[in-house]
Amino acid sequence: MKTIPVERAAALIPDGASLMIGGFMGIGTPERLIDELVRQGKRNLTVIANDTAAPGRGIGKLISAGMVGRTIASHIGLNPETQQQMLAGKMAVDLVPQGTLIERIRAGGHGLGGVLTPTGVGTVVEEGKRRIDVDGKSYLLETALRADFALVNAFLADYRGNLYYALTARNFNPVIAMAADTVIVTADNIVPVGVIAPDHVVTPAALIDYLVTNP
Amino acid sequence: MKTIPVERAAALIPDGASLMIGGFMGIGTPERLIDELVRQGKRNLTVIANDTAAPGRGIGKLISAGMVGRTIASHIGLNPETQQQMLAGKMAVDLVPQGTLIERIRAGGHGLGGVLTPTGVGTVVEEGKRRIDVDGKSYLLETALRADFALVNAFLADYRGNLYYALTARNFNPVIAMAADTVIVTADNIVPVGVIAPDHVVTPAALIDYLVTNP
Amino acid sequence: MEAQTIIAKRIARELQSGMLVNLGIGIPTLVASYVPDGIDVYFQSENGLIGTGPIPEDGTMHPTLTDAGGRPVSALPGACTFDSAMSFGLIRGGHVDMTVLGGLQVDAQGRLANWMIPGKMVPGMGGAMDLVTGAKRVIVAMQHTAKGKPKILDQCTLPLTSVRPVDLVVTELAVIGFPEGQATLLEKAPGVSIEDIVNATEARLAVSGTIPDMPI
Amino acid sequence: MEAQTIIAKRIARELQSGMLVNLGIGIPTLVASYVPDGIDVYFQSENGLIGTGPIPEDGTMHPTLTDAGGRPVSALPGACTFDSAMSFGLIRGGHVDMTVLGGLQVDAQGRLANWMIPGKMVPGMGGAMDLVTGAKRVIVAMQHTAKGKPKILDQCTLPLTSVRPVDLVVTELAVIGFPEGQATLLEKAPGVSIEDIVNATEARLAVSGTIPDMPI
Repeated sequence: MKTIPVERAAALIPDGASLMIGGFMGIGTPERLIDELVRQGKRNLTVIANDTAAPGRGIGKLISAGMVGRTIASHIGLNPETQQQMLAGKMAVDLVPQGTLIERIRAGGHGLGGVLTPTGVGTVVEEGKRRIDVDGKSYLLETALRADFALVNAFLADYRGNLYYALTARNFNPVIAMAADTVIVTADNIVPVGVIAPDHVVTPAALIDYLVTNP
Repeated sequence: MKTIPVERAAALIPDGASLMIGGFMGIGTPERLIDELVRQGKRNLTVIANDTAAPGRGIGKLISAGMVGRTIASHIGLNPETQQQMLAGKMAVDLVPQGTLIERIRAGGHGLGGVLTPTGVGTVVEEGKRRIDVDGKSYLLETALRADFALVNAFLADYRGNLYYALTARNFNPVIAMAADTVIVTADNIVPVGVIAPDHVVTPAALIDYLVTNP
Repeated sequence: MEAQTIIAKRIARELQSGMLVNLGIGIPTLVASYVPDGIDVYFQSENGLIGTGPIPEDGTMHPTLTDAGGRPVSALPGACTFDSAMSFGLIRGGHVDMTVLGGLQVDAQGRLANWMIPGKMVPGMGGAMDLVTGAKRVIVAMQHTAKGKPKILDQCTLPLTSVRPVDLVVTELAVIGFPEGQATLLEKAPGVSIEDIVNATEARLAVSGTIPDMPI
Repeated sequence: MEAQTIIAKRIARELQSGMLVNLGIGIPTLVASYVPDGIDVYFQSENGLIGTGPIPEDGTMHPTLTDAGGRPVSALPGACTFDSAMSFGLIRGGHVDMTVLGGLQVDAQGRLANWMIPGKMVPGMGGAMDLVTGAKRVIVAMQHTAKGKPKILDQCTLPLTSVRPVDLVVTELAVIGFPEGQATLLEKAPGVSIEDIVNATEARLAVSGTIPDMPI
């Protein structure tokens, strides 16, 4: 694990990279990393996240800046710019049921090839997927999802990289922290090693590659 | 959620029931429930657990009492009585890789039909299972596992049933608490509602059916 | 009484103590305002919270405690938080006793369409597909018609949310269930005639015996 | 030096700072005693702990903090705990950089058998199958022979733990790798001849160039 300033962290991410980004309507999104990505003017990113927040907020800033070529998300309803770019053919959007999206990411992080879910059977979500029956019940095979980078926000990090999340800012963060080749974290507070109780660490330090220093 | 004495809790469990039991080598096993099951002389139980502990300890007490007709576990090496009963044909034992066992239980609790795992491909574990390829890699389809009862031990419970686990006594407990029709909990300490911080609750109260009173 | 108030008050009477309940956005959210006295339920917010409380007073909010729309909420004593995998484990795994969702269309068997209008409105399904597939009981809260046109149809023309039929549709006119896969009139709003309801419904409605008034 | 000390000391030299390491029971456990100075690794105990520390002093133990054998351990600053699904997510998901396991047999391609002797010893695979399948690097720590018979064979006669070949076998005689699916002698213990090693090995061992002594 290395501790680096936000400029260097964002510079690690090349144009065209796939990013899993934590947050739910912007809550728990690593806002400082997003701002720096916008400043550095990345292009053609793939964003995997629950939603695209709203204009001016979290992932919404990447969308507004035209930096996203593809979005994989469960909900884009609160960001009209995402819908406009999608309908205008400027950005590809894959809509995935929220429970399926988080399980696909979890599978990617946990070394599973996929999971069988009943969600989406018989709907348009089934298109192009294998249907598998187990004990007479039908499921869709939903395959694992991984990314080049995970951009994670935590409430507390220690200087080794152990992470603790606050309340509903947890959401996708601990799950994406396992499913990317390189994991970059911003934390609201960075504390000495040993002061987060072992039972309260949600993401083990061993999963983290870079911790962004606070200003 | 109902709070009941251990005698009544154990009395809910009929002969022939399937039980998921928390604990890893007895650490985190609801010992008082086990003792009461032995006292009530249950018969022909199916036990689903990581291991069968050791004689005189945790699940080992059920084995010694001859109350188990079938065990599904990942490891029985530290309980010679389990091995003897298995080799003598007195008890059926299904050995499952530990990571597969916990994922099958999680799938049962999370409404998934199963997961695809690379573990066991090409070994005797593959026998009778479907092999499914995803992106050129082979996986076994491991199906969901559920039980009639989950017997859970927590370090803290509040009087509604929110649970907090201590250190390595967590293990299978929060996972089985989602995968059984009826969930019975013993807790080392029962505390007023509201004193376990929301972020520290691992198992939500809504999952618990019965909390065993402390003496 | 406003249509949405009738709907929310009627659905609130379906709540029972100890239930874990997930409310969608829109009319469903209002149900929380009409929980009957003496009934103690857990509300789940799918962004990772059980024990959602009312909007906190000014000066007592925190940006890390919000509902699924990103709006500040409070947490009741005994609340707990978790990640999205757990949140949808609760939903898909059948641990949510009841969900209340908005609807665009419901078909004669009770199958719901509520997540997109192709080419026009594509917000995404969010958690709706998992909720309809996994919750123990699914209740649709919607107005009976949209711009005068029925929303309870022979067949949905919009993409389905799930093939699993919902348990109950509650509108400002009626309560409709789907016993044996057949849309059936269970209750009518006070002062509304059965004919009014049948005329506002495209799907054939089974009507038998005396239809009681909705308790609201 | 005892056989198991040679093995443990040699394997300890494979450790690098920042690695997440899982040690099996038996000889592998000893590796923790020989971590080189200046190397800072995380040890995972698959019952749900990263940051396993030494056996605590008398009077400072707690029954909820144990290793995978149920024995009391301590936790180092920065330790963390988790449930078994997370523990095996770390293992299966490739987050464990290195695992050290005991072995009953290894075949000429590096495939390990270490979890049962049919009809005789059936302890169960525990976490071994997941570890061999999922860890980034798998090292087998075992004596070169058992009762004078080779354990590195053309073919394993015991059930395999995984079809994924291990990366390194370290015995008291030799270090053996499997480049291009072929058992290859990489190092020999000080004072041991290549002939000794070849004679104690059933699998054909590739030997080329000068074979260095094991650094221990």
